[in-house]
Amino acid sequence: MIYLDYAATTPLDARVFEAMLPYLRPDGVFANPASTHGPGFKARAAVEKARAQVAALIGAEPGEIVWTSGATESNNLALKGALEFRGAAPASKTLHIVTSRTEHKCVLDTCRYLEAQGVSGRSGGQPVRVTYLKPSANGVVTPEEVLAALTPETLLVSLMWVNNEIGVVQEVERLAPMLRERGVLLHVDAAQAAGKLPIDLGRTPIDLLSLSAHKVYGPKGIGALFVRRRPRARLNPQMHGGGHEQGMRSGTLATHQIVGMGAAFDVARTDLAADAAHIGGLRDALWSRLQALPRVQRNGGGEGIAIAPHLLNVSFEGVEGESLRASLPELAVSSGSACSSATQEPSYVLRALGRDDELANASLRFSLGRATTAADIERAAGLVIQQVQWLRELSPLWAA
Amino acid sequence: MIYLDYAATTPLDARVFEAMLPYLRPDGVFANPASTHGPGFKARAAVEKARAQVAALIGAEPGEIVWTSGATESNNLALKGALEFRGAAPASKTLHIVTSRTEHKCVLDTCRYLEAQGVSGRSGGQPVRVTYLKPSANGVVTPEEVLAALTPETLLVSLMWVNNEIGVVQEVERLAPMLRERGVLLHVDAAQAAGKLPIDLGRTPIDLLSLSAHKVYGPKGIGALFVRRRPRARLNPQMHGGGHEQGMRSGTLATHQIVGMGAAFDVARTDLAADAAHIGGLRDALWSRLQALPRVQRNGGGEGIAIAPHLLNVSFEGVEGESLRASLPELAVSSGSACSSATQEPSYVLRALGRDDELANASLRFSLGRATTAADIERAAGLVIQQVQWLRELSPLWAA
Amino acid sequence: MGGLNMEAAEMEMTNPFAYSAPIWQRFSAPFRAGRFADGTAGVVSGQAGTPAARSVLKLQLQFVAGRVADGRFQAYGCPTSIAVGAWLVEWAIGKSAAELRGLSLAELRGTLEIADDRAHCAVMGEDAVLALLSQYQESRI
Amino acid sequence: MGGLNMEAAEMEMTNPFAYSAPIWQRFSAPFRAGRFADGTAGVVSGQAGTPAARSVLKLQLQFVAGRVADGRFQAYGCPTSIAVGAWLVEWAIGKSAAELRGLSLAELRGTLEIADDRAHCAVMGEDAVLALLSQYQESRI
Ligand SMILES: Cc1ncc(COP(=O)(O)O)c(C=O)c1O
Ligand SMILES: Cc1ncc(COP(=O)(O)O)c(C=O)c1O
Repeated sequence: MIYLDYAATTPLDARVFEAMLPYLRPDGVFANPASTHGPGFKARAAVEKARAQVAALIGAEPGEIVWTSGATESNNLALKGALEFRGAAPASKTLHIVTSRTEHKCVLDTCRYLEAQGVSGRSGGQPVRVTYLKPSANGVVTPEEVLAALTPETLLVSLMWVNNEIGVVQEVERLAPMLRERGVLLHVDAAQAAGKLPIDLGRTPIDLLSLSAHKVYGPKGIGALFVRRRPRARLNPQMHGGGHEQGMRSGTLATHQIVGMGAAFDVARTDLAADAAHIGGLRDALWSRLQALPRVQRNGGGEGIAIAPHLLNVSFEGVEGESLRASLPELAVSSGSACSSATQEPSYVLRALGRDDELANASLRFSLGRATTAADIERAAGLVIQQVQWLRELSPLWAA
Repeated sequence: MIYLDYAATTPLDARVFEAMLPYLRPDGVFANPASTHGPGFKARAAVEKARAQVAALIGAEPGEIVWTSGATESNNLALKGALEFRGAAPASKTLHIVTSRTEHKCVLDTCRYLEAQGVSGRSGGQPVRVTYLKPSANGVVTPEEVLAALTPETLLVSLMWVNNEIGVVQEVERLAPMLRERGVLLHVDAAQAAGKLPIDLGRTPIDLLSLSAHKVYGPKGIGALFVRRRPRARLNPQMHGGGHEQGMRSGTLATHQIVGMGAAFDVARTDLAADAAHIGGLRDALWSRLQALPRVQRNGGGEGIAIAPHLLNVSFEGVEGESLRASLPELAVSSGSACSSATQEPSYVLRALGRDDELANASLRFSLGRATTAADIERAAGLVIQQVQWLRELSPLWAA
Repeated sequence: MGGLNMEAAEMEMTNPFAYSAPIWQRFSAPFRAGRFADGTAGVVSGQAGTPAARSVLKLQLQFVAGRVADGRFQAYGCPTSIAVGAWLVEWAIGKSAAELRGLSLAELRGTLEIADDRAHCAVMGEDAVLALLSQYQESRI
Repeated sequence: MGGLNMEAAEMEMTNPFAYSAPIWQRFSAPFRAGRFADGTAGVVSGQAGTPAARSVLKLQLQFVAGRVADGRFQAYGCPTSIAVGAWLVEWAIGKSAAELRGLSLAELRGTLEIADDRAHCAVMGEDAVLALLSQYQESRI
């Protein structure tokens, strides 16, 4: 089995696994980090160390990191929390969000929910309106397009840094100061960017930024939301309870998970450049090899468009998607995101880029990782080429 | 260090740790359970096995288990989800909840949030009213008291099975059919009940029931909500995204965490009776020993009132709480719940039972677990007796 | 997987998608895929399905003395539709046109264990056979 | 922890609550806790604080020839207030009443490293000394 689905999730890095063990072992540091006794303080110290490690990768302060159960929760918290906080203010006009059609489902679904429900508040509900920007065929939504969509009611822009299906890098670093100037909040889903690209929130005035550990060789089920302190981004909590995490997110802190995320982000910081070189190099090699096939199209990117090093999305003309995937059982790849692959619908991201249903369906997302080898790539490319050729030959419609 | 804070959190059971390892190891089963490829299906199978294990402990069907990040999230989802679902119906009257003053903070905070914000919906917001029943001095809220609080607007009753500070067992088994008859939903926070008492949802018509793994020797950061299928309890999701968990809770499933919860609940099912006998026996021994001290009071319970086997809450007259705790650094115990111990405020649960601030503050919650030994109890009792005597001697107010 | 000469056991192992065994087997190693050389004597074709529906099946049967002596199929579509093509050719060999007319959708679905949500693949197979038979009628081989 | 004769290192280890070292040390092993036997010659007392505020401190100093020869304290309250009692007795020994009057809150807080949120414990200590001095005045030992 060749695993090329690192964008869906990664294995634990061995260093992360080792870091977690002392907090998982039956005889380890297991106390509740909120407990005020020796073992509790010890757990708390581990949580705070991890907070600093996560902050360090993105140029933030530890106090700006709020633990969540993953980027899905971070995105939900950022959007709902910011709108609800603002909704509590007297002004009762519509709240407006600008986002793009190629965001992750958890952003889009949250937006749709907000559109449908509005935001509740003491003074009754407040309606929410959302603009879903259509990217160009290359996958990019330019800062200028975002600015053009702003209205006086726009409270927040949500734009992902790196798209999880095609890897396109949005120009959030250029966008951020423009929005800051205009007093509009910027939320960035960086689940696929962290550990792949340098991120420095000390220089880039993003207000809210979502992170997930399991995309960065950390454990599944833990994530974080960066909430800027200066100027302070204000949120209403979405999980109520004991008032953990400065009141922004209640629930017992999962020490081993948090320690794992910290270790993963620490490793990512150390290895960032080496990882990018290694993974990006193999990704480019894979794309070169696949071009031995006629009529293959790379999805996203193009002249002057940055693509994250771990992603390659290719459409294969003349083959049907389900058979393509079924013909590659030794290859763990994905069509679209893991979330939507169960539904077998063609990727909404590729369709937003203008691909027709058929071609969107006949696409594979290859995502590479730390453990990927040149031999993996060679073998994967060989299999794909062989199977695409075979399926094309089998097709009564194919004319080479 | 003697750990007597199992109600705050437990270590992993060795069997749980072993069960988790294959899903954590860098070379283990790490794929995204939502991915439609071989490794993904393998992860998915582990998730479904765990779902059946959790269901088995509480007499539910696997399809009635929704994974969450813990009981805090389960409680939030149950309350907000049920109200929001009902709020979407045309009737625009007030929604009424009945709960008790001694619920966990995450239930109380969620209720306060709902009171403040109401429930949003297409047709504007709907107000929410909450009745907080005061328990008797023994900690009990009787089914009759709950019934007396119902109004035609009551949508839901939320009552915890076992209180996390005093261990009092509420008569939810008697209450459930009464509410079913009246068409009122029953949500039960069973975070401290699962694995401690037999639970059979096949016989007890509870609609929604919250669970947490880390109170039952499973990992922190994973929990579940039981959502009854027949008759179907309907919820609006509170975490939007890829539509995992039948659309009720989005977010990548954390396989290792889920496997850990499954294993923990499986062990709890096997060991339930033995655990209760062992732990309850030691708890009773501790209480006997502590009564060597004059003027100590047990909090909660009394004639005919069941107390979960793992909990003992005692107030020590004549000593100041902070010094009492500081004088026992070898003892990991808690005053009140872990969540509120940081604030150093006297327990709201003990105050709801009628204890004054001073006595509430001079209380210790001893919670015992699988690894607790008779020697631990002997030593803990000795230390507590010694230090209480010492602090009383030191006090200019104490007259023995 | 025409190009991968896998053993049955290995094939099973590599069917993670829960296709039925008869579908997976024919999809993985379809016999008689392809088409006859142009001008091969006695060959009649039939095609069904549309590219828009992402399913097209083309059958070719070679009649010798009124009976199917050999056959080929081509398919564009999901594994089930490919398996339908492979099975139909296999099934057709040795039969007369009249016997081909007796194709039972129930048998086709039963043999390949085609689930309800893929019933259209079986129907496409039947359509292809019917199209072939009407060409056979015309060509009066 | 009167009853636990712990070594300093072990004491440190068991101070998980981040009390300052001088507070923790005096709380863990307070010298001169208790009170003089009734009728002991030359003993003057001073008390401050209230049970409602969960802090009461009682000092007893034994004056011999105008100077403090020995002392005792009792406290009901947090570790900081207990440490304040222990420190005051220690500090008082050898001093005259006039010198006791020179008690500096800043020195008390500085020596024990009392944080702002516990400043009231230091104030209670000062109040207890003042109460004692006024009793001393009255008793004119
Ligand atoms: C861009 C992006 N955002 C959000 C998520 C959701 O993250 P999580 O799985 O941690 O909930 C993912 C991955 O699933 C992602 O790729
Ligand atoms: C009764 C009760 N409910 C809810 C919770 C919260 O559970 P979790 O820590 O899994 O969020 C706890 C423990 O913290 C609890 O004891």
